[in-house]
Order: sequence, then structure tokens, then C-alpha cells
Amino acid sequence: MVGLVVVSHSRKAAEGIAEVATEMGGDTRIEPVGGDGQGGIGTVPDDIEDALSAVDNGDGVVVLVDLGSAVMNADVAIEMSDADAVIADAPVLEGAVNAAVAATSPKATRDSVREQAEAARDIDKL
Amino acid sequence: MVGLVVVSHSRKAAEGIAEVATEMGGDTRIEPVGGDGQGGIGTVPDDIEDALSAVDNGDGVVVLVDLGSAVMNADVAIEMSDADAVIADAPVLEGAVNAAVAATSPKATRDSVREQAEAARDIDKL
Amino acid sequence: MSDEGQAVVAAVEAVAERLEAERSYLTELDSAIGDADHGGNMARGWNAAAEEVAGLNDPDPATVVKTTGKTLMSEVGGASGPLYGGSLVFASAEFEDGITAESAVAFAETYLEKVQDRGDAKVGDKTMVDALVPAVHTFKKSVETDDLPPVEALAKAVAAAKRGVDFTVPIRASKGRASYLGWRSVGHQDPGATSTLYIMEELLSVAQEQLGVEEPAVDAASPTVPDGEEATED
Amino acid sequence: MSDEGQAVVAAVEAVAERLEAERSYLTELDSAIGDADHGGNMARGWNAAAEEVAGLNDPDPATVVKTTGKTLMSEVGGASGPLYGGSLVFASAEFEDGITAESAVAFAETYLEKVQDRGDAKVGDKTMVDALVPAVHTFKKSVETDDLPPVEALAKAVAAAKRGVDFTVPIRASKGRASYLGWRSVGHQDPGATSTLYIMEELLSVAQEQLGVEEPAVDAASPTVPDGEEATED
Ligand SMILES: Nc1ncnc2c1ncn2[C@@H]1O[C@H](COP(=O)(O)OP(=O)(O)O)[C@@H](O)[C@H]1O
Ligand SMILES: Nc1ncnc2c1ncn2[C@@H]1O[C@H](COP(=O)(O)OP(=O)(O)O)[C@@H](O)[C@H]1O
Ligand SMILES: [Mg+2]
Ligand SMILES: [Mg+2]
Ligand SMILES: [Mg+2]
Ligand SMILES: [Mg+2]
Repeated sequence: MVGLVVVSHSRKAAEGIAEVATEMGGDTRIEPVGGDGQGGIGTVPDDIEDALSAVDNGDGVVVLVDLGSAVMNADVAIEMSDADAVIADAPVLEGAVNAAVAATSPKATRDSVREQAEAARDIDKL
Repeated sequence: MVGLVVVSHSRKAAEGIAEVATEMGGDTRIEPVGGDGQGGIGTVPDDIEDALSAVDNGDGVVVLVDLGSAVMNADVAIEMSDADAVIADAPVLEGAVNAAVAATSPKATRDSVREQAEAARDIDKL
Repeated sequence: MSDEGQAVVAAVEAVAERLEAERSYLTELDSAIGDADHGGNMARGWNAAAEEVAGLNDPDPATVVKTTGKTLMSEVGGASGPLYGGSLVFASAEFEDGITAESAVAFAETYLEKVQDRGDAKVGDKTMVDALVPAVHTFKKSVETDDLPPVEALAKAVAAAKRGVDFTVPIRASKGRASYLGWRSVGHQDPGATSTLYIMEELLSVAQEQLGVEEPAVDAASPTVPDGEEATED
Repeated sequence: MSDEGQAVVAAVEAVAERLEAERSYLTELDSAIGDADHGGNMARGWNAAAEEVAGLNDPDPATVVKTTGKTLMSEVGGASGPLYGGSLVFASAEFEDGITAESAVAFAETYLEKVQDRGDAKVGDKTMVDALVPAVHTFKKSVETDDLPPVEALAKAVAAAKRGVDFTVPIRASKGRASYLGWRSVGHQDPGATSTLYIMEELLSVAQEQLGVEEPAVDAASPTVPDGEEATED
């Protein structure tokens, strides 16, 4: 099964987003990660790498990120990691929800899950 | 100054998103609200109304929401509230960051802030 | 007024009991295409509403409906909160001059309108709207065109709602959480349509008790609510 | 090797001290167009790196640079973490055969390449790239075309970086947090470009100490590191 990692500058935001996504994609493994490791705002590549390992079971991992430096740190983590991971170019919460649902499909692949996450850009809320 | 309310099904997510947005829009009043009031996932219109009042100082309020029922409950809250509030059709975290920055502009209006929030749809992360 | 108010209180209590009984089934439906909370949302919300309206002092029907809606809005942390609750609050005004066949039709139409306003769902989106639209249309036609007595019209509306619930099974969801599943939502029954049916079934059975099933031409404009047990408890 | 390693350790310590001294100014710059943490990010990261490399046992220069980068990557929770840290780790390989004028140019080019790879910023986006590009181009040309001794080439690179920093003031940001401000970023100096300049200034002053400023034709391929205080402490 494809795993998900949610990276935010705020650990709280990452955990809450994972909560919301988990509601919709019950079985999907979703690992939240965020914060600068000192209780502040930021992202740390080592922590992201640990999150990748935590959800990786060989079927690939899709990474959701919030802002610019989370993207760069996720990039670094993916380079260091053994997991076959890819960053989705998607809004972090909406993409995580979409991805969590997509990952429960029996036909899900890393790229189909990423595509669904990226489709969250086009969600009309109103 | 235009105020912001961040509504998520997860209170943690709402708080974390407000944290991330606050970093960028230091002075902007941002109120997070979420959860079903019993520690679970959901949104409650009364709580959203309270959040609207908390940030309203007469210049209008822009509301960021996560999923469908948050939109409906935000709608209900806006109908009940005295604040001149509007929901942005935007990704919740990215929209909140954009809106927080936009609100610090001396020329900001409710609608300019909402527009900036909605422009967050088009952010390329990669 | 007071008798009508008590009849509505009885209806709210009956709905609360029914939804408590269906709690796990509704949640099972919601777990297939949603987030597995619809049973809890409905049972919790309506139980709270039943408690709330039981505490009202000699309320008129509009107040009971409005109180029920407000309670649902604050107790239900999901889509069904604003949809059921907000629409009940809004439509309750139709009962301000009492419950008649005419005001019941107006109530049903206003309620449906608000649900669609709020949720932006059309028939075929696999939501409660699929149960409501046939029910409201059938009720209106039964009363206004076919001149059926209100209880018979309501019975027809319930049958129509049942067809709406069945109709949600083979279609793909376009609104609400189930829409995230896309094609995988096909083959599952919509929880909100189902709870809408249950509520209507309870309204029917309370109406039958209160207005008498046998009386074929009962005039709902001056309801003959008996001083029975259900109607007098507060 | 060991002398070169100690020279780089000294450089890291000098940078850490300088960034500690500039902590509040860098944060002031970042508070105008970012999130007011660049001073803290840099000071914390480089202090940790200085501690880390001081503990290395007779390291070669590549190891010192790599360790510095890794420490920055884990200690700095912002954009400057992967940009400075990741690029140092990546470019450190250029020093595996020691520090020469040639390998220093290769290091500078590889470092710049990685920063641009990672952050996708071009000149004119109002980032550290605006300081780095002129610095690296000038260093390379000074060494390769003008045959200047490394320390002189580095001095020219520092002057070029300074011009890059000044250039960030009148332009609009297109990358990083400052880009959220749009036109309101115009008129403010970029923090990352500024810290890049400070780091280069410290590298220059350590190089001057280690290689001797006066010696005009010093051959960086066989550096004449004195057995002085800076070079021997571990
Ligand atoms: N936009 C909408 N319009 C009409 N009905 C909707 C809409 N969204 C959801 N619903 C109804 O709400 C039901 C789900 O309610 P519930 O589970 O209580 O809320 P949530 O989906 O927030 O968990 C669905 O089965 C559907 O009938
Ligand atoms: N994409 C990028 N490419 C190059 N440099 C960048 C990029 N994003 C940010 N920077 C640099 O990083 C600096 C900010 O670093 P810092 O404040 O430590 O991180 P953060 O912005 O995450 O808080 C900016 O001043 C800019 O020079
Ligand atoms: Mg549900
Ligand atoms: Mg729910
Ligand atoms: Mg910063
Ligand atoms: Mg930061």
C-alpha cells in the first residue's frame, strides 16, 4: 500500500492534517512530520526521512508539503531515503485527504496517488 | 485590519495552520477554530461565530475552510454573525498564509485579502 | 397550539429513539463511503434535541422545530449538522401559525430549498437530497393535486423517500465526503438519505398516532390531537 | 591534509562567531520580508557546526565541510538549512583531494549549482543566489582567466557578493517567503544574500591569516599553513 507523509512547518498542523485525512482513508498509513525539532516552526530533513521509513512498505510514498523550505527539506530527505518517494505539487491538507482516499483503492500506485493529491488543486469549495 | 478565521475539522490542524500563517503575517489577527466540541473531528457553527467575533474589528473577515461541511458550518456562522465575513475558495493552509500576508498591506480590503487567499490555488510548489 | 407543540415534541422523541436504534447501521453505511460517524452524529444530535425540547415550557410547534434545529447545529460536527439543523431552523417559521396541510407543504418545500441552498446538491449527487426531492414533490402533489389527507400524503412521501434511498445505491457520489471516492462510491447506499427516510418514517408514525390513521378526511387545519399520553408529557 | 582540515575548522569557527554577532541584524532583515528567524537559524546552525567539527579527530577538509553541512541541515529548520547545508554536503566532495585554487573553484561552482538545483532560484529572484552568482563567477574568472592568487580572487569574489547583496534591495522577491509580499518586498535587503556575504568575508579573513595576505603568488595547491594557534587547536 502506498504510504503518505505530511510535512508542515508546524508539527501541530501536520498532525491535524493527518487526523483529517485519516478520517477519510482509514487504512492508509499517514505520518505527520514538522517543526524545527526545538518546538518551533520549521522542517528537518532527518525527521522527514524517519517519516518516510515509517510508512514505506515497498509500494512507494507520496509526500505532501506546505511551504518552500518544506519542499527543499523533503527533497533532501528523499535523496537520503531508501523509500521510493515523490512530492505532490498539491495543497497540503486537501492533497492529503485526496491521497488518503486514493491510496485505499486496490489499484493505487505511487503515481496514481500523487495525481489524485494534485487534483486537489481544482476542488471548488463554494 | 481584515481578520482571518481558519476552520478545520481538526482543531489541531486549525491551530497549526494559524501558527504557520502567523509567522508570515505577524500583525494579522488569525483565529483558529475546529473540532466537534467534544474532542473529535468536526466543525460547530457557534464556535465559528465566536471566532468571527474575536477577529472582527469592522474591516471584514476572511474565512479559510478545509472540507465540505466546514464550508456549510462557516456559512451558517456568517449568517448568524455581525461580522462582514466571506469564505475564500482556497486551500486552507496556503490560503491562510497568503491571506495573512495580504492583510498586512495598508491597502488591504476584505476582498483583496480573499483574492490573495484564492490565488494560493495556483502556487507551484515544485 | 400547545397540543401541536407537544405532538412535535413527541415526534422529536420518536426520531431520537429510532436513530439511536439505527446508530450502528448508519455508521456502517458511512464507513463505506464516508468517515463512519453518521450514526453517532444523528443519534447524539437528536438525543440532545429531544432533551432540549422536553424542557421547553408549553412550546408552539415552530419553537420545537427551531430548538431541534439549533441543537442539531451545535451538537453535530459534520455535514448533517448544518443540513438538518440549519434547514429545520429556517423552515420552522412555516409553522408559526400552526400545523396545517398547507403549512406542512410549505415547511417541506422550504426545508428542501434550504438543504439545496446550503449543500448545493442536486438529485443524483448521492445525498439526502435524493430522498428529499421525491418525498417533498410527492407530498406536495398528494396534498395539493390529489387532495389526500395529510397522513396519507405523508405515507406516500415516505414511500417516495424509500425509492430515493434505493436510487442512491447504484450511482456515483458528487457531493459530500463520498464524492472523494469517485467511482468507488457506486454500489453503496447514502447514509444521509437513509437517515432522512428514518426520520420521515417516525414522523409518519407519530402523525398516525396523533391524527388517527383510520379517519380518512381529517382536517389538519384543526388537528384532533387526543389528550393521550404522548401528547401531554412535557 | 590535517593542516587544511584545521584551517577549515578555523573558518567554521570564524563564521559561527560572525553570524552570532550578526544574529539580530539578520533577523531584523528577515522580519521585514520573512519570518524573522534568519539570524537565529544561522547562528544556531553554525554554532552547532563549529562544535561538531571541533570534535572531529584530525579531519580532512572535505569531512569538515560535509560535517558542517550535515549539522546545518539538521539544526536549521528553514530554507537556509537545505540550501546552505545540503549544498555544502554535496560540494564537499570537491575537496576530497585537498584544497587547491582549482578545487576551490570547483567547490564554488558545485555549491552554487546545488543551491540553484534545490531552490530553483535565478539571479534577480532576491535570494542568496543574487550574492552567490556574481561571487562564484568572479572567483572563477579571477583564478582561471586573470591568474590571481586565491586570496586575491576570493577578495574580488567578496566584493562581487557585496554588489549582489546591494542588488537585492531594489528588486521584487520571486522565491522564498519574501515572494509572498510581492511588490512590498521592494526596498528591503535579502537576509540570505546578506549571510552569504558574511560567510564569505570570514572565509576571506581566515584565508588571509592562513595563507598570508602579503604573499602575492602563493600556491594554494601546497598551502603554507603555519603551525599557529588557529591551525592546531582541535
Ligand atoms: N453538500 C451536501 N448536500 C446534501 N447532502 C449532503 C452534502 N454533503 C453531505 N451530505 C449528506 O450528509 C451525509 C453525511 O453526513 P455526516 O456523516 O453526518 O457528515 P460528514 O460527512 O461531515 O461526516 C451524506 O450521506 C449526505 O447524505
Ligand atoms: N528557493 C530559494 N532559493 C534560494 N534561496 C532561497 C530560496 N528560498 C529562500 N532562500 C533564501 O533563504 C533566506 C531565508 O532563510 P531563512 O529565514 O533561514 O529560512 P525561512 O525562509 O524558511 O525562514 C532568504 O533570505 C533567501 O536568501
Ligand atoms: Mg460522516
Ligand atoms: Mg464527519
Ligand atoms: Mg526566515
Ligand atoms: Mg523560518
